[in-house]
Amino acid sequence: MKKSRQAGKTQVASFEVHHCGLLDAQGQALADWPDFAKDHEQLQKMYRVMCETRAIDKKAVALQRTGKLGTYASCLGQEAVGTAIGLAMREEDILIPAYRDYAAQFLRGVPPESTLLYWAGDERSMNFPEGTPSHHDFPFSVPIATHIPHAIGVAYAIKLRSESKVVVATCGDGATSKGDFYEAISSAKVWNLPIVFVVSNNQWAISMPRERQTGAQTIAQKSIAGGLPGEQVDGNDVIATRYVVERALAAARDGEGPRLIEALTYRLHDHTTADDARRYRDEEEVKAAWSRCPIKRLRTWLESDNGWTDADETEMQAACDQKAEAVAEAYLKIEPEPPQAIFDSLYAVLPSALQNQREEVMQAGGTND
Amino acid sequence: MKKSRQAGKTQVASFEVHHCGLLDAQGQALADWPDFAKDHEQLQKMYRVMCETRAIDKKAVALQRTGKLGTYASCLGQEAVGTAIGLAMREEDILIPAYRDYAAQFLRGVPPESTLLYWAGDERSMNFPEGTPSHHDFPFSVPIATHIPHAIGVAYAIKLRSESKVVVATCGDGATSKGDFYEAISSAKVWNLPIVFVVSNNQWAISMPRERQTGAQTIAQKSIAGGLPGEQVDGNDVIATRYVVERALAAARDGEGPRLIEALTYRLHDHTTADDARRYRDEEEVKAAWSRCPIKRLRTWLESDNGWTDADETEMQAACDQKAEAVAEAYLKIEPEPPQAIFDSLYAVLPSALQNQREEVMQAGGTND
Amino acid sequence: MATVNIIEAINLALRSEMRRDANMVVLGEDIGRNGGVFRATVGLLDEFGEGRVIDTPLAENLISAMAIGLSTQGVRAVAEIQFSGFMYPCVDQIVNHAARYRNRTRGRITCPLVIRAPNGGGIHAPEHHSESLETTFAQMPGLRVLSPSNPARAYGLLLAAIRDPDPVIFLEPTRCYRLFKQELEDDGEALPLDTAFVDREGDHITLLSWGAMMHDTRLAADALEEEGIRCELIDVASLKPIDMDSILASVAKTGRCVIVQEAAQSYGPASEIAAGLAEHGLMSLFAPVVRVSGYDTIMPLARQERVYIPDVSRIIRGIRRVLEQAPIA
Amino acid sequence: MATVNIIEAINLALRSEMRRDANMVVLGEDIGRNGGVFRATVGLLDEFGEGRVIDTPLAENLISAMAIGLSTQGVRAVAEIQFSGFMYPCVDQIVNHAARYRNRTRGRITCPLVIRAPNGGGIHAPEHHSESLETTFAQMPGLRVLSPSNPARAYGLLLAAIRDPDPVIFLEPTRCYRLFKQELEDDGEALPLDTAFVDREGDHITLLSWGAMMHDTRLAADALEEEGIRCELIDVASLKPIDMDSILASVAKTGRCVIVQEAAQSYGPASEIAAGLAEHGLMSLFAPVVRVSGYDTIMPLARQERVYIPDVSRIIRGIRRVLEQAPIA
Ligand SMILES: Cc1ncc(C[n+]2csc(CCOP(=O)(O)OP(=O)(O)O)c2C)c(N)n1
Ligand SMILES: Cc1ncc(C[n+]2csc(CCOP(=O)(O)OP(=O)(O)O)c2C)c(N)n1
Ligand SMILES: [Mg+2]
Ligand SMILES: [Mg+2]
Repeated sequence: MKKSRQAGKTQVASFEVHHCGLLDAQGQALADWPDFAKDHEQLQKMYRVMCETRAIDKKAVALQRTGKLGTYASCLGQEAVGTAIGLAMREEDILIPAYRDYAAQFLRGVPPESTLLYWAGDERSMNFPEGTPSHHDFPFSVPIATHIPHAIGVAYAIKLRSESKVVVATCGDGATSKGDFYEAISSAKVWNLPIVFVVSNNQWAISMPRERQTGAQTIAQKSIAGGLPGEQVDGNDVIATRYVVERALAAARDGEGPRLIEALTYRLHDHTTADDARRYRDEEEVKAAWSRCPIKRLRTWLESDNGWTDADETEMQAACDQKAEAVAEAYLKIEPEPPQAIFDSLYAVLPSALQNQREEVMQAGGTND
Repeated sequence: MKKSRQAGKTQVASFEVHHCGLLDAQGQALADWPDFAKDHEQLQKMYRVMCETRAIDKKAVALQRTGKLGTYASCLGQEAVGTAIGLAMREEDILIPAYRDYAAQFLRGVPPESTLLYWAGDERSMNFPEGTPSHHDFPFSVPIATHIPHAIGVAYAIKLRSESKVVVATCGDGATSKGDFYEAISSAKVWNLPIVFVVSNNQWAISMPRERQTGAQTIAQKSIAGGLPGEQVDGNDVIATRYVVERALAAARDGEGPRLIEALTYRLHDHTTADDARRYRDEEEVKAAWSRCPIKRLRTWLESDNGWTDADETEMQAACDQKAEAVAEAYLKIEPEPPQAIFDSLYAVLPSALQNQREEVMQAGGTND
Repeated sequence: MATVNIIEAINLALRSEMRRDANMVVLGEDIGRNGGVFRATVGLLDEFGEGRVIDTPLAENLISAMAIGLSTQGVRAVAEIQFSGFMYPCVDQIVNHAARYRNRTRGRITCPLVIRAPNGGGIHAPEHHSESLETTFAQMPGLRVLSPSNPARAYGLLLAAIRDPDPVIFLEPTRCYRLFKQELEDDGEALPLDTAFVDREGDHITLLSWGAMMHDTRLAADALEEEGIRCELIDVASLKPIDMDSILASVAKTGRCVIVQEAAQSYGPASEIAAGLAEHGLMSLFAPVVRVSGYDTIMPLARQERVYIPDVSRIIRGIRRVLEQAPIA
Repeated sequence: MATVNIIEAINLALRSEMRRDANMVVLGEDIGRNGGVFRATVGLLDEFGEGRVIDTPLAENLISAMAIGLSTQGVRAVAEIQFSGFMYPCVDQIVNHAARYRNRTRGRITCPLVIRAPNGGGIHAPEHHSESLETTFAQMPGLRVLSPSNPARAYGLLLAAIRDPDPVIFLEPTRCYRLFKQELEDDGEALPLDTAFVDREGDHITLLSWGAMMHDTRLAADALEEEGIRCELIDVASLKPIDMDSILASVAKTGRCVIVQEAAQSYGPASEIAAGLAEHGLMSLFAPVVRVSGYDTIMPLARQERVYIPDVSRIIRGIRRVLEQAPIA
């Protein structure tokens, strides 16, 4: 404890928050890269996942605009975070995602057509397929931040059973204002739980800019409230993001406990298809943000260092578009669920008190639209 | 932004937490004292307030033990924090207290017999008298931490009206685990509100020791989550506590915004009269804590530096006991409230739908016990 | 005289009261620059400024607690919760504080606040955007709960709620926000609280509803009129307290009653009203009371929401059940 | 065969199930070293260790969310909330998550958890320690809500709740925790869920209650027996779902019904039951249903709590109201 000259003043604690970036917006490398990033295969895979996610995202918006999908939340510009998480996690790890982490969910085995089915309004979309890691993942939660403290219970169960799994719980910058987020941060270290909290700070919570969301200079420093390590990363830099997430996962697996990662990114799209960001957001800001797009910078790198040609690009983009088309077709082919299904997963066994109501629905035949 | 050698790592923020102490447990002065503490009158007043509070507290416990009072929460050992707050605040300031801040409430004008009446179970006890600062203060809230975010609204109203009042909102260490506390901390700086948050860290939340309550090394550092200044103070040192609270009040009044103060103290009594701390707390720890008692150390100082004699002490203690007796008598004389009172402050005007129920109570004459 | 829909009526009420009462503020998520996700607060920021039109951080518990703190200082706080499904984090603050401060301080501290939210489904919104929160708040003494069914009542009841010295939960019929328009005089006139409104007189059967379901209930009444069945159509409007006197008077006249609600059947306002009839109106009932309601299931996602929400045919079926047991002479 | 009170019965149920099921944990505030403020978990820490007996930080929202997380992993999480008045911060998690995960994932993710809390007043406890939370949770599809009235039911229903694959809210009658004892076989036998229990047969009038009020209702029944009035006394026990079939069968027999609850009258289980009678049992009623309940006020502090809580004389007055309107032949 360092005694200061001032009246009875002693320093009892000090903290630092660091930022990590490995590939800048111009596609230039900063400092040394981790091994995975020195592997061309890996780089191209990360690139392809981001591009495919963007193609599917674009398709989803198109389907909504043409009345074939309900309100949809786009991940445009935020593909790197989900991609990094999806590639960093092990199969047995458990993802408790936010709604812009599609890339991570796809990598974990959620069929993209299920994601469309969700936004169409069908609960079956959250019954992720057996035989994939997503089968033991959580669907995202619409009530903001409420899923974050679930990670405490899930990670506690892992610890209780001495398993070597890690929980990754993600949310947005706005979510970090809610008690649910804070209560999880405050308690995670009490049991030194294997949790990696990842915040996608996309600078906006619908119309609320990050600066007015909280008095904290960084979101990363909120970890200090719970005694966790917290760090910032360039969330549009898929290499740096994957690097810090992998490091945090390894630490958690080694019993070092929870960490908080603030991934700095930007929401290039309206909040959802029901929103019009021009009401509250400066077009100039969005233009500027496009120059930091996670896909563009990696392509620049691939071209300069990786021999990535225009032909490669055209071919891959075509493949992505085909994939998006196929996803849309698969989605549009899905048969409606029978109306009585609203009773059939309510309880393990429907209480007899509810049988009459189910009967009524069967007779009415429902009115699926 | 200091660039480090490590891969793409930049420091983006750093924080320090300091502790302030001016009178140690042995009654020795540390460093220079603020003017108020150089004034014998002031020192003796602080001493008297603490002693009187302790005498009333002792009486309350006695009344409960003899069946004349309901469950009671003692402030034994924590008298310094309430005393410091009560003396530091201006009349027009607004106190949103926790339930061990009796000293502050008494100094603000809450009649001690009302405090007893509260624990006896009578709502009239929270109708603090007109003509005293307490009349615009809040009663304490039993649901832990839920009162803290009220400070945001109260302080916002002050700011909206450009008044120069400050809100003091207090709670315990356990309360700082709750979302209510964090949401207030997270947002107070957004509007740079005039609020001083004071946490009485008495090391226990019923049977939960501070170390297992949160992963944070200090409670003060939780302020960092909202970008507020946070500091620790020896909460058993009435001089240092008053000093830091006065400084924080002045800063808030000058438009510098909110602060968090963690006052380190110790709960010498059971959690309440319904609790038996021996079940979970080591007697040795309590003995050791007695040596840091806020009253003892100030008496030592008064004797050594202030010419305080045994005669002075005996006289003052007698006065405190008399006061406690008088408070008890006043409390025991209070007439019961008529039963229909349970309807009469429910709404500004009782909805006609409830008139029959009130009638029924009038006829039954109630069963006050 | 303007012709407005419900969302416009709410906007007018907020504006006119903010003009009248400099002590009134609005707060919530995205209500300022963005004008609210349903545009209820559009224009208020420009007219009244950031001080009185408060964009809050993303925390409903905080919003309700902040409204409480503001109201205790005599500021009329009108908070918007973006959708009623996001009101659950406010329950602790509203029940344990807003509803209680007056009572526990014997009148010293009061909470003249309003918490508004779009309520109910039917607009193909995402998960958690179509809930019915009536009972969550109506069960709590110390609160008032209102649910308007048309522009005039949205305007008049919101003004009454804002001016009322006690906390009011104001549940707005989401799917009717823009469904139809009404002539409205923006005269700052409030409607009475604690009162049901008889929208149509009739002596054969009493139909009770509120909020969005009033629309479908009226359509059902229209259909039956053609068969010569004279329905007394009542907008309950106030769910806490419920105007049982008006309801009992109507049932005393008709001897038949159907209650229509979107909320799940169990523990809803329909049950509270039916219980009031069983205790205070039993002898005037010719036939069992019928509750036409949402099912006791979780509000389904968009594709099945119409299975859950009572439609005109379900309401008519319910009415026929009553008429079969007590045919009209 | 041991003779135990309710709190001991709960402790026995928790212990026997933790012995039987290594996958079960208990969590909450002060439940470990301290054994719970009412001693419900005393001895569990020593027998099962810190891993399975979890003292949590002071945050009810966290406790419920943690129980949800645990239960999704197949851990049987039994959480204690210190008093039901502190369950309000859990409402969001319980309603928006615990009650919904099975339905929204079509069975993939489930929440086999129990949240227990002492419920109701009458022990001169401090403010917020005497609330009645039945409706807060019973209104929510996807949940079960139980309230036992004696040691045997506390034991058997708690075991059933823990073993049930869906979330259960378990509201314990605080003032009866130590009021009386019963012979109990600690045999790990669960009682059936979703079922009311007929405690005494009678053909004159049906008396319905649950939790702590069962005790006073029984005393009222005893008093009336002496006048030759044969009461059918039913412990509703399950408030979500309510066993209306048993209730309707009883009322079909007696034609008279009084429902006794401590919760405020409006929107309580008594209203839900009365509504069920108005819709499905009207024709068997000789007289109006009477609800004897707490008043529609905030639960008063200790000195006035007995004004609020129905006592035997109020119950008897309610019964007489029915008998006056439908005298026994
Ligand atoms: C509890 C709750 N309140 C409000 C909303 C409405 N809403 C949906 S998204 C959103 C903003 C979320 O911002 P952030 O956490 O930054 O995530 P982002 O959308 O930017 O990815 C809001 C207010 C909600 N879904 N849940
Ligand atoms: C929301 C809520 N949960 C639980 C309780 C029961 N309870 C009363 S005091 C207390 C501990 C509070 O600890 P702390 O905040 O440190 O204050 P202290 O009692 O130590 O002064 C608890 C758990 C409560 N009153 N409110
Ligand atoms: Mg955001
Ligand atoms: Mg403490």
